[in-house]
Amino acid sequence: MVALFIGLNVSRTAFSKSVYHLSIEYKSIGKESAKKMKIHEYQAKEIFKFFGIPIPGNTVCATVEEVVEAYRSSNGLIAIKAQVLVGGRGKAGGVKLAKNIDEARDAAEAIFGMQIKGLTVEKVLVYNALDIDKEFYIGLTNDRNTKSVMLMVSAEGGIEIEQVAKKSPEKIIKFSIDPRFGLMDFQARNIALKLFGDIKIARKGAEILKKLYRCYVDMDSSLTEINPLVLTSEGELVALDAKMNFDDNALYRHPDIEALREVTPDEEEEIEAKRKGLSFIKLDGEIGCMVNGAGLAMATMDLIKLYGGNPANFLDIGGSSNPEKIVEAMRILLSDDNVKVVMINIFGGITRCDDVARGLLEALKRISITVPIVIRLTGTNAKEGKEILAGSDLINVDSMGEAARKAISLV
Amino acid sequence: MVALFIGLNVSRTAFSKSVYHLSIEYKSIGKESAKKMKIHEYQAKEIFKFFGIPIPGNTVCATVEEVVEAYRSSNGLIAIKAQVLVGGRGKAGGVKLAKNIDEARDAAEAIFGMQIKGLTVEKVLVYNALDIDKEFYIGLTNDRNTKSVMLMVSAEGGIEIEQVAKKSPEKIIKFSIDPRFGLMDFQARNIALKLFGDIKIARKGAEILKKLYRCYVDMDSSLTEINPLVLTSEGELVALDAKMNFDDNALYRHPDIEALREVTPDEEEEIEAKRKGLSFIKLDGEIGCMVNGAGLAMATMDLIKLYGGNPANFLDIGGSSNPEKIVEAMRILLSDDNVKVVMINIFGGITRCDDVARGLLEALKRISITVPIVIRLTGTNAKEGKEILAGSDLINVDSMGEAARKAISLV
Amino acid sequence: MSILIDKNSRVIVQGITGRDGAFHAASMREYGTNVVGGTSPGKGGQFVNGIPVFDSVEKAVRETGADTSILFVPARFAADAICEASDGGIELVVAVSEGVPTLDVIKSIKFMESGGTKLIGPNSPGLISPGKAKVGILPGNIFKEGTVGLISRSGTLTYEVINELTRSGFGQSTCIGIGGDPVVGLHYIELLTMFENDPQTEAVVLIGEIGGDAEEKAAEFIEKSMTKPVAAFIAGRTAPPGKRMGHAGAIISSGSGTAAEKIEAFERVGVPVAKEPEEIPKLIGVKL
Amino acid sequence: MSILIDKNSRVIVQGITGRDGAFHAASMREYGTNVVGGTSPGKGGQFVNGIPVFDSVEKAVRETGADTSILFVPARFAADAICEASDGGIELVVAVSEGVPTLDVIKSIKFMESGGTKLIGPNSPGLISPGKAKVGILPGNIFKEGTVGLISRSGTLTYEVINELTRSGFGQSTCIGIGGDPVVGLHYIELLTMFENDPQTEAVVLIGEIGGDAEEKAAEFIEKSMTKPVAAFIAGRTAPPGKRMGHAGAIISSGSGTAAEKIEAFERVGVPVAKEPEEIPKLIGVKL
Repeated sequence: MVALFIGLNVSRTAFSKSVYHLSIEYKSIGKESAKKMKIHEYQAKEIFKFFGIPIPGNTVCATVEEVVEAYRSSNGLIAIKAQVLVGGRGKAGGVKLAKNIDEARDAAEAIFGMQIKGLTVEKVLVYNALDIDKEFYIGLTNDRNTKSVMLMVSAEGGIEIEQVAKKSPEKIIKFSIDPRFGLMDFQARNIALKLFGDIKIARKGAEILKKLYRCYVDMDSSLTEINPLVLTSEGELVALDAKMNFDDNALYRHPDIEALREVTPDEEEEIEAKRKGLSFIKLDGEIGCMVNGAGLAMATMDLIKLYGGNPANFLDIGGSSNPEKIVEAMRILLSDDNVKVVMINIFGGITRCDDVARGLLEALKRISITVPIVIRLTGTNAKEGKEILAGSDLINVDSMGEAARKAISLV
Repeated sequence: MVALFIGLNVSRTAFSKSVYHLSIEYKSIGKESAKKMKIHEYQAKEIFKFFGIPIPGNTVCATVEEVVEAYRSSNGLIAIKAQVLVGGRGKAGGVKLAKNIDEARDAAEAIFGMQIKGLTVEKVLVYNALDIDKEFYIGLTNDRNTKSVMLMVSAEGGIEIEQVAKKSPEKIIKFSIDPRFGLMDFQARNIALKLFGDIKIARKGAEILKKLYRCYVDMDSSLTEINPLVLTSEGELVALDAKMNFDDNALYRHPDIEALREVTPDEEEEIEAKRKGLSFIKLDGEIGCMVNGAGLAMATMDLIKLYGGNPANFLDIGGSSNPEKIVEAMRILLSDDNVKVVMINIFGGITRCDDVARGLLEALKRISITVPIVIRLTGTNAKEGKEILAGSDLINVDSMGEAARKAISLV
Repeated sequence: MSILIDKNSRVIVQGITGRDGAFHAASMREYGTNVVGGTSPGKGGQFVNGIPVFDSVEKAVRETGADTSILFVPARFAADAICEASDGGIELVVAVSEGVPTLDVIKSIKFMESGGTKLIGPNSPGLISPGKAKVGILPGNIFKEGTVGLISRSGTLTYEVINELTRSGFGQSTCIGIGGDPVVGLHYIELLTMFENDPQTEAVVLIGEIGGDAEEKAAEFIEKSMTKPVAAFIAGRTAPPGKRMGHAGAIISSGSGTAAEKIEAFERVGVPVAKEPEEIPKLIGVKL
Repeated sequence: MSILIDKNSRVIVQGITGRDGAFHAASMREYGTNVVGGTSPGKGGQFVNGIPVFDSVEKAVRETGADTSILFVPARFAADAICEASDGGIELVVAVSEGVPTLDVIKSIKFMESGGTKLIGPNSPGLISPGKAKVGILPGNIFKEGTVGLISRSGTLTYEVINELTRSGFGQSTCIGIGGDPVVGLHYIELLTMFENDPQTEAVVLIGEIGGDAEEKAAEFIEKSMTKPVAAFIAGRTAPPGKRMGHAGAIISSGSGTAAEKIEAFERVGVPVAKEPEEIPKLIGVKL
């Protein structure tokens, strides 16, 4: 009896011959994006499949032989896509078609081991190419302005979607979903009718929209995209690509997603820092920064640049004032050989300046520090903090502007 | 990976020794209750278990030997409960305790084959008796007045709950749940705190309330009750009894629940009638009634009684006017030997009087009818209907009052 | 005047391309209702009996200025159609569909709340303001314009009562079948309030049934808030006791839902209760 | 005057028995805030630093007449606590909790809508009307009562700016940290509107950050609806490009979220943007 209570169906997958697609890069900025865990396309497709969203075959291969094997059970034309946690796979040559075994082998050999933005390709996704009539874009993300989940669809899907968004925004339908009701049948149908025109395809499309929203919400995604969703010559809609990011704050509800986390070498330091309650991003300047609060840390970097310097990193020690954290922060900061001077900018609030000072003394004891340290302490217990540091070599200044100027002069 | 997406846990079950409980009868009336499919206690508990609501063991036995076997793997004191689709099992002797094998065998022999309100006991539910500190009532049902799902809880659970509702309504907490948000954590916690007092038990209770609401909604229940929910001496909350009715209109979403349907002999005729689009309830009078519309059918019965007659049935032919349906209705009606006269009361609207007349002529041809038939036709196409029946033996009258009086005079 | 609908109501039929939708669209228009359009996804641009069809309620409202809709869609799509109507800007939705899951109805009513849309039904024969407009499946010919308002949980029983009223010379302002389902939109109290405020209405007839305690609640309301005379009829005085429905039903209601209790509640507040439909015209408390 | 909170605000602390809740309850009371109670399920009847504890917000509101609450509950319980506050009749909820799942925030904001409750945060340091009341974790001693309103997406950066304002002699009417999460309650536009209508406020300082297009939207609003002078500061002018975030983020925003675009948007509507915090007092457009 129990089986019936699991209300989700796994849908059929559609196979057929044809063209694949490339996906372009989009660079975002700021601290929020760093909080969004990403997974591979093949993993996102696995989730799509569970939620009943049609995907092409989802054969993941880790060796050339596996790709050849996958070709053998194909219908004669396959797409091979590198699985790495960055975009621009197409541009980098990480996506190839193969119409016979030799091509499959050549393509696989070319892709495996390829470096895409510093990441080595270790897995590829292989599926029968589809015969595509048209490409659509579907995306879901949280929207600050409407305080809701925003659904975006366009009949101009594929690689140019952002150009479409900029040049012909009217070609993108945006729809704010009320979380109390989800994406209702009539809403999905009306959006799909506008998108697909034909009612038969619109009904299939509406199902995909509803399932994608359910998938987005149930998985606490922060971004879910199908680009492109393709209409095949047989009149089927298939998610040719799949992208899912997740809300880090909600990963405690999704241990299996958390388990998929892969740390790129670049991220390792950041992750390590995060584990210690620090927010760290490595940059390429010479002035190591230690600041409490992300906004103040950004403003500090801006100030260094404004005065002609170059920050070596972004390092936010957060709101607590555990001296041990300060020691760790100094250790991470100084592990970068480019750092010629350290600038510490603390505005005490929750963070107490005396705690920071104690942590610094401890760090000076434990780590051999050869670069000059400029420090500005103000706010809660600043006086006590300065007294603690009175006997040290640290260069005490009063404002962040002064600190930046001093640090730059010492590079 | 897929396993993780099935967000429901099956909870642990609590075993221990003690007392069981009896549950009293409540008679309801009217046509709505007839539309609510019922399932056995053990089936409801199976569903509870799936939703993580703690139940005592749920061993279903169909033979005396199975009961003895269940006793052997018990902790020494078991409850044996007859599983029939009517209430009053306790009163009828269908619930017994056994503290050794002989008692278990005797109890099982007594209960199997027992008749409870015309139903033969074919299955019993066996579980370890619990050591009970306190009994609570929890119920969920759809509420006409607030147009919402109503949660009702009381610290005065057990057999006397309806007395409590009548005499001390303040001892029952009623809470209308907004379907857009469900039963929220703080709501469940605050209700549970009022109900259980102690915060530790309240936290467990809040979980049960939330799971029960989820169960109610996901299963399209029309009534879900735990009476009693017991607090054991170990401080655990356990659903000692379980009752679930379902919204017939939503059963298409729950084929596995539909598959559990058991038809009692009394209901067979009703179900057969329903299959033919008729609503039929057998009564014990002599005047067979055929009416279109449930309200008018009830009013017709009332009128017969008012004038001193006794209706043999409630028969609503509904809104369509398929002549074949009329033939079936006559067949069902006349299958009751008590029927001495038939009274037909039709107010044409959607139902067309000429269709009814054609159906009647057809019935007169196909069925041998020996009792007099009084007919009142008015509304849509009444004139045509009367013309069609002009040559027949049917007794034509103009108002429902006249029809009732005439029918009574012919009994 | 009249309540809820009149000559100015602009009505669309959701599911107009279906058999029932097409038939009743024509029938309502024949009665004089201003049927301005209908909906059927994917069939926008077509015409049904000369009535334009739109893909969505939103489009239909935009093109026709509709303010009222009636649904002829299968039960499992009815709740969604109600929400679409509300979202599209419809002010009054009439749901004829029978067999809509109760939890769907509850959700759609909550959805409508924010938009201020009113719902009649589901499982309702609709409503009629005689001589002005009919939005439903009621047989128009038995009604007559006049001063009696009528609210009923029943279908054909309503026709029986209307027939008696019309025969006795009592015309009607508006007659509403609220629908027989466990949970429906507008109920006795909301409609009694409207009749109390409607200049055309001089008296109200309330037709109840056994089950629930809505009639008792209506009686309380009448005592507190109605100045116009009300007469009642309760079907099911002699209905056999039904199936066991658990404790919850008993706890939630003030009574047990019997006709006797309902009749007593009405009589206690001075609302006469007819023993048979014929008796109603004598009890309505206004002169012809 | 001031906005949102003042001497009359009656504040409860949700999660008052926790370490942070107890500490900041005392600290707010020390500042002069009228902290009337706190909540902690199962601990009703206890006292924390002399402040009475209640089992639920409902009880706390009933007993103390509270109209404002501040949450110090773990992130995963924060959204529920926000809803409880709204349901209990609280008018302004301040959520300090960091790490609340975004979809929980969205749901709780929708829940609050019907009740008309306002939310600050989550992930907000709270707000302060200097000299009147503090509902948050901001260091009270750097503030000074005056005529400048301040809205910020940041925490310590706000303190830096406040420090510059206070040092230059510009006191503040109300300072609000709206919280740095992807979705938060009251945002620039709602708060700008309140400052525009607040007699005490003569000028507004807006502290933004890179990402999203809230600053651009605020600039549009200022052009259309603000008569009082506004000055801005944007953190992250030199922040490195972040990680790929898909097309959706780009499509949803009018721009790419860079500081340059935001600065341009402000300057286009006549809002001066400071290059460093020190510069802000010179730009705020009112005399001391």
